[in-house]
Amino acid sequence: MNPLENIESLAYFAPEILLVIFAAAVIILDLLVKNRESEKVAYLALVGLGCSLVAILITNSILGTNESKNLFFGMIRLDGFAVFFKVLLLLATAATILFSLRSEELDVRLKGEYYALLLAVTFGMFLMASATNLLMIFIALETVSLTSYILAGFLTHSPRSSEAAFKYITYGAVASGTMLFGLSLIFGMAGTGDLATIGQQLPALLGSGEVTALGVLIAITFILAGIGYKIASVPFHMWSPDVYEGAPIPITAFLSVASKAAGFALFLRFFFSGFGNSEVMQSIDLGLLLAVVSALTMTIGNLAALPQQNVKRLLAYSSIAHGGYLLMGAVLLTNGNAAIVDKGIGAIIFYLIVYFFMNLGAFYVVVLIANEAGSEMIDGYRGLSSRAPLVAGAMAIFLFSLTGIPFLAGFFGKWVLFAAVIEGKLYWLAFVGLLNSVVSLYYYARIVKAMYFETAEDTDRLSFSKGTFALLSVFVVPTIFIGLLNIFYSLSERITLQ
Amino acid sequence: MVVTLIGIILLCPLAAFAIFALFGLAKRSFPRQDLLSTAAMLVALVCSFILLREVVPDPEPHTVDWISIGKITFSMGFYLDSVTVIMLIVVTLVSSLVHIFSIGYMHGDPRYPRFFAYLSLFSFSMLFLVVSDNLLGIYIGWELVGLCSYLLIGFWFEKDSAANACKKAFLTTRVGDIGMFIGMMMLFAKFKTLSLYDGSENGIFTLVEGLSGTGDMIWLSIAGVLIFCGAVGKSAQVPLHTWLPDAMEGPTPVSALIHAATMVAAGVYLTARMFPILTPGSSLVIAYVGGITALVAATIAIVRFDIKRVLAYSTVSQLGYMMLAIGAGSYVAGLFHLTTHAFFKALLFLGSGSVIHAFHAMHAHHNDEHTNGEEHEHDDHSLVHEHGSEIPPDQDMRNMGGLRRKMPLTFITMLIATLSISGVPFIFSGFWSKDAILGGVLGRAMEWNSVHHYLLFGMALCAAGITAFYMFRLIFMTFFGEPRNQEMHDMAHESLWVMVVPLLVLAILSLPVVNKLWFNKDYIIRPDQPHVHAPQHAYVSPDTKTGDVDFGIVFFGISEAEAAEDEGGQDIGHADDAHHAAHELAHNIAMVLSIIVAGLGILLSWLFYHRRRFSAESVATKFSPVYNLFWNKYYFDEFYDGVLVALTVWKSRLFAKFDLSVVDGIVNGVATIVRQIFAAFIGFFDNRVVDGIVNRVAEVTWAAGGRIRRIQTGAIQTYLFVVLGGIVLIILIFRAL
Amino acid sequence: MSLQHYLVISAILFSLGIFAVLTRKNAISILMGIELILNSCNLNFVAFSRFVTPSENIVGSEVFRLDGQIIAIFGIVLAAAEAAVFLAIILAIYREFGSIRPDKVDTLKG
Amino acid sequence: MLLSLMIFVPLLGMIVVLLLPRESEELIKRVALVFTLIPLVLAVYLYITYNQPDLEHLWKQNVPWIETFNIQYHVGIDGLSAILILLTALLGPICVLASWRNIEKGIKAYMALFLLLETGMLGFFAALDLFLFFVFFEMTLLPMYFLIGVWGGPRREYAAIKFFLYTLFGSVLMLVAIIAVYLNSGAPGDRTFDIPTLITLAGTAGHALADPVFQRWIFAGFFIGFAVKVPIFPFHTWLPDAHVEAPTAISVILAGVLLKMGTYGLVRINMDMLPEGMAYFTNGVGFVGNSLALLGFINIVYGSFCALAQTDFKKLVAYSSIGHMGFVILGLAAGNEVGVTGAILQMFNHGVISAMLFLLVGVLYDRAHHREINGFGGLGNRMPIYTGITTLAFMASLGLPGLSGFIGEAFSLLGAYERFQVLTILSTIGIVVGAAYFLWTLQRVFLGTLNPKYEDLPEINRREILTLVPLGILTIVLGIWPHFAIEMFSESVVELTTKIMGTLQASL
Repeated sequence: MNPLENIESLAYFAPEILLVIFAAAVIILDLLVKNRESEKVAYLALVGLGCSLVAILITNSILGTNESKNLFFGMIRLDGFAVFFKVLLLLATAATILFSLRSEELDVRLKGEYYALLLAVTFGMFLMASATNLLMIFIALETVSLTSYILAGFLTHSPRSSEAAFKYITYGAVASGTMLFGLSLIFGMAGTGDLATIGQQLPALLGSGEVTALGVLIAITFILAGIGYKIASVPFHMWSPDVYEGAPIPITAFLSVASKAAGFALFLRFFFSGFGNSEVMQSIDLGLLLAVVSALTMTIGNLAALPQQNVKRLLAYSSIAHGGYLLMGAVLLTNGNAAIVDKGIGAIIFYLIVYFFMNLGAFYVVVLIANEAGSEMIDGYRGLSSRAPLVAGAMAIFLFSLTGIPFLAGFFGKWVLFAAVIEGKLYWLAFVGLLNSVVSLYYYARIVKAMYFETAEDTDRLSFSKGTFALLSVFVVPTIFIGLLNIFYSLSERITLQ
Repeated sequence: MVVTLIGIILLCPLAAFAIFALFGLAKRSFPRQDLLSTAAMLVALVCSFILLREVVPDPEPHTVDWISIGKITFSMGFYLDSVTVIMLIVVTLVSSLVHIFSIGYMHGDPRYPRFFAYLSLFSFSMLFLVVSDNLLGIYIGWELVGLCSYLLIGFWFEKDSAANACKKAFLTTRVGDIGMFIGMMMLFAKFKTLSLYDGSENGIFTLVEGLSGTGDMIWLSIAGVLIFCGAVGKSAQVPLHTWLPDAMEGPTPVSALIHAATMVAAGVYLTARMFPILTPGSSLVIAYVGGITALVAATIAIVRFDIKRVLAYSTVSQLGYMMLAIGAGSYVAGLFHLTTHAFFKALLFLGSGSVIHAFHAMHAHHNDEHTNGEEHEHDDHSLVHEHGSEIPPDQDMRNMGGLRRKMPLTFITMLIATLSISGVPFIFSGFWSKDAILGGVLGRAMEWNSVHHYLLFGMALCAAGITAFYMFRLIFMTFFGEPRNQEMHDMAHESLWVMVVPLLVLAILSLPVVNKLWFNKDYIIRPDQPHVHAPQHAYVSPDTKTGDVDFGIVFFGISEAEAAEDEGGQDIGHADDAHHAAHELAHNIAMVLSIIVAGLGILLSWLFYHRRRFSAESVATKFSPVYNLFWNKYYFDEFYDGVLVALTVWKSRLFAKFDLSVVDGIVNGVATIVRQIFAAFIGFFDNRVVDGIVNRVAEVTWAAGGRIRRIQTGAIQTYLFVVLGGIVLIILIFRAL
Repeated sequence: MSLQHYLVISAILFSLGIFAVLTRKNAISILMGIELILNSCNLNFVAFSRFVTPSENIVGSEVFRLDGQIIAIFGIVLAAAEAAVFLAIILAIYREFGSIRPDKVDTLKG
Repeated sequence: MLLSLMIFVPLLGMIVVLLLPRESEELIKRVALVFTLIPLVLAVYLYITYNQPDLEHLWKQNVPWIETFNIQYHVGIDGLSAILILLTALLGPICVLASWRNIEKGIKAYMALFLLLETGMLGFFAALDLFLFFVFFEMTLLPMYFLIGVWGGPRREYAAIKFFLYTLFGSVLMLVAIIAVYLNSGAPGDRTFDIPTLITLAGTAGHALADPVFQRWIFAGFFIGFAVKVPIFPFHTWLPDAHVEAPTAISVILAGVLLKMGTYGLVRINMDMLPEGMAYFTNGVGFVGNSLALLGFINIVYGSFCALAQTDFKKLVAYSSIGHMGFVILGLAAGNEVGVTGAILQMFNHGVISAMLFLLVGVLYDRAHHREINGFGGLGNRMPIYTGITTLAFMASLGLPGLSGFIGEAFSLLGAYERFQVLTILSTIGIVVGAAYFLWTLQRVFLGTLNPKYEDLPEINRREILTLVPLGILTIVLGIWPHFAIEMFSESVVELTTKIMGTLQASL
């Protein structure tokens, strides 16, 4: 399938274009409306997301199943994989906007560009999910990063927020710089930026000895620094606890779900189309490398989460750990057997669906408690079961789902992952993962304990609006039922990378 | 017909108990529980007598499949032969009499109805045990009577002594029962069934004949002995006899019914039932246990002052006799003594009961009687029971004396019983049964000319003498001489008729003529012992069954020779003269000797305790070591409490500690290793010590978390350093690979 | 000059950048370090584009493809954008912490 | 169909309870009672009809659930599961009644969780799909965690999390085993979780599942998972804590049903699906060959002695149930008809008896507010009915013939003796010690002089009697005529044991 040229591509690029247009529209509207009514801005942003969603579905239907188009001379590719991630990211953004509407810590005056930035970052993530060229990869990554820096530091007059932004950008800049260096090396080896071409040429070059395995290793490790920092994998995870803690909670939620998801999209596509050829992976034992990284990521994430007192920070570490679980699936990409590779991708995608609901749900509860009880600390959750039974119940469900207790979605997500990993004969990795999920119970249970087994200092009931519960149920219901329905499994089965 | 009758016999007492239980749940009690239970027993008694004529020589068991899994079937059923009927009658008879006696004796007790309910439950269990045709059924009844004995010994549970005694009784017998159960397991493993008689040719008794070879014999002997262990426990044989004297803490009627006449005799009954599977080996063990018990218990009895304890030890010793008899192959003699003993011992107990009751006027009633302060101090509720608690005054023979004028009827009846147990010739049943045993043992001794049996005979003889001595000591101290405690004496009075009538009935039953009912010629057929043969050196033909007296002699004056003829005829056919000669001789000698020792015993105790020709005290001091040995009951209790019980408690404590320290300790060890692993790649150590698995592992992982936190310094440049360090590390490591 | 020379230079630049980022006690110099890193990458791209990327033959004349150069240009643009954002954030930091020493900014930790 | 109804009626009840206002406590209790009574009624109907071929369709259901992994919602019953379902359904309403008065706070949440728990238990016993099996197995965890953690005693948090972590740890290993079984059950296309299918596959020679070595590993995985639940030494230390802290009704469920889930799993999976593995661990050859029986023996003796040393009434009962579960393990290890029958009977009977015991402890605790055995004394005079029932329960528990407790123990031992003479004979120590600690407790609590502190301790009331009587009757009836229970599962047992024995013969 030869790549389309620019004009042809535009049709398929409609979702992204719409996002950009609405981003601009949001800014303009923000200038027009008065501060009081600045909700309108948010709703406009939501409308934009809606339009974009529609566009995505249309393009998808045009595309047809298991088809794919290379747009803009092969700069980006539109396929089922990309579509899935776009939808997921879109929903994540929508959720973030809704959170932000309910979050009290966000400054009212600045809403306009805030939503514009959200749309922009979504745009960048769309590109991340579909980039197939080194240049586009870099651009996408930077777009996302730059906007996220600003969002993370969005709370003016909040030292924590500024510090978060500062650390984030310093860390991000270095990481992406390193990555760019790695990209340049790859570019040098293959003489082209097109991933597919690189994938074809590298083996030959390795064979002919023009390129040494060490060179490839160095390049990949550098690139890993960039991608690893996006998905917060050890040893590139250290920014995330601080940033998550400092950033406004909706942004934390957004980063922990959307930017992680986008990172994985990029990760999978890059390694699969770039180094999909197993010879290259064998030459540098990429499988083992990823396996070790994943094992360390989940272990360290879980262990560091144990003593946390700040729920945001605890969830930050927990999301590091979950990144580790997801990496287990990524390890399977290095497996020679195509069936298992597909299983790996399917597992990651299914887990992301589950993770989307349970993690966002948990963060939403954090938002609510921060608003009502005014605390992000575990102590602030004491006796919540009596003060806000429904919210507490929802939180308990999210947390146990994150632990992976059966009949909650999290269990099925883990189930799919571990089944795939064991089928890939990575028993030790599966075992490490399982032990980790036992450990993770311990810190999730601490929150549950605070909510249910301990009593609050002030026992007045917290009141929430109907809308709050509606939004909450949007996350609770899937967290209970996703695993019990077949469609999501078959969906995740269908999505593959060519 | 048979089934219906047995059904009635079993259900009546059970119903009596059930009614009590149901009313109890409804928080009230049936108006006249005493009459209800008594009536139930009387009905059962009548039925038993009707059953007497239902007995057929070689009956079929009436069974139903109780449990059936695949090929294996456990059946439950009744087996009605002469022995069963005899036991039925003995049990129902004594039980009914005790019921009646209790109406008077227990009158005014706050838990009066419950007492009768328990008696009914006991009677049911005992009867069930007797009629069962299979080991499982016997075991069930076996344990149930144990339970009832537990409940009844502890009837006045406010007394710590009673509370301890009942627990002791249950546990001690349970130890024996375990042996019995293991024996059952062995039999089951071998035969795949537990029913003894089975029409379809696969009951244990039919199967056991199939066994052959020494290996089988050893195995069978072990099984036999193990089953006998149950009997040792229940029938209070050495070394498990210690619970029976303590059991006297229970109300006296209970002692009469359970701990003299019926339950303790169940052991003998069991051994008799298992007669066919006994081998020479197991028989000898049984005989020795019986002999030793007879002697030891008798000697202990000499020095007791508590009237009930004297009787208790005499019971133990008499049970020893019965065991001895069965061990020595004198099947019929054993059962004969069982029945006679049941009556006269029950009589003795009830008599003593009436004496005790007579003294009660001056005491407040039982249950608040012994619960005074100083007993409260040592109710430390330890598993180690304190025993030999000081004798309650109304049971102390040293407070009695000269009662024969006060309570003539009691005196007469008890005298009859005493004469009977002491084996005073010809008009008392005890004499005949005891003589039968002695003759049987001596007979086998002479026939097999085995040293063992001569020795056993010796023991039995001594025991007989001693029995006569201490029984008359009891009589003299209680009824003769001058009252030692005047006020108590003045209070004493003849008992109510409800209490006296049973005494009279039992007294009549202690006369031999009554026992003629069933101990006439070959009413009881001694079952075949396929594996017991006279040893080679014996001078009689190997396959001859031996060892029984024929009660034709006793009741119908048939000459010895004829008796021998009959007995021979009872055999497989050829009787030979040597064999007869042995038996004539044995019986003559045994009879003469037993009369002599009995006479001696009585004479001595007359000299000691009536004429006061010698003083017991001086003798006691002269032979103080022996005396102490007797007085301390050969230190059995001390041994058990000091060693066994203490050991158990200690072990349990140990285990509990183990649970806390070691098991968790192991896990802690694991935890330490886990910690090492974390430390290895995190680079720190955690030295805190915590116990408990979960919080330990938690601590460890937790600490690991803490370590990781330390890396998270908050300084951005550290983070960047980690990033680049990570990159370099990865490259270096995977370069090497 | 051969490819190696360029690569060596860019490697030196990169290392200097890393060094600056790790050691400087001033946010601005960290920013400069980052710029060094990015520029080393740009240099790489251009060099590779010149030496490695195969030239195409269009109507007889040899034409060089400019993939690398284009990437470099985008790199410069993004670097500029990054610098802008970075400086803005440094301002915020200075406002909140009264200092731009990176090691002073460590309230979030553990 | 009816089976599914039975399983999910409590869940429905939970929803109903959640919809009720929290103030109307009486209503909530009644609703909960009703929704626990429905399964009981169905269970009774099941008992009547379970072996009528024309009604079998009522008691099984098989609909596809997650096709991607070929997971089915497959429930059905055989004798074994039927009897345990019966037990669960019976204990349900009893526990609701037992919680009637002594749950002070949050009765609504309590009942809701309890109903969820019941669904989990019923589903577990009915599940015939390995995945479903596991899901239900874990489903009982959450409610239990909250029930102990929220309504428990002083150290409830510790006990709850300990229980949770232990079971989770066990189930993690089980999960690995399950996945392994699934992956080896066939080519990627036709892999299955269907237990009956898997059993047949494991039986067909040459199939991957039939491979002895594979089966050994899988056996180990499942075994540890279940061993934590049973609990088998040394995984037992969570049990005393959980029991001591849990409220009465929850202790009842814990001892009555949850422990049985472990042993049920052993029979359903380890024995039925993995006969090779079973043979390997019970063939009596060497240490490994005796390991299962050895564990049973250790449980019996160890549990009994620990119980002997306790002074906390509830802890004593808890340890006693460790001992009694030992008989189950021993009987299962025997693998012959008598042994397995004994084991299964013991499961059911221990369920009933321990339930009684914990209810009784609860009755006493509600009155005296402590459980220190030595702190009582002479209660026999004060509360005769209570004493009577307690004596009955104790006697049943110490294996007095004529009461149901005896038959299970006796048969387990009878069966085990054929295979493991020495261990069985040693195990009989447990019987004596069992008698010892129960009688000693009886003496310390009920006999002797009445402790003046409890002069006016109220006698057990009608509601409490109502909870105890059915169990008491069951104890007596099954003691007299165990056939009522045995006839349900004898066929299954014969089938199972013939398989096991055959495998043993082959392996030796």
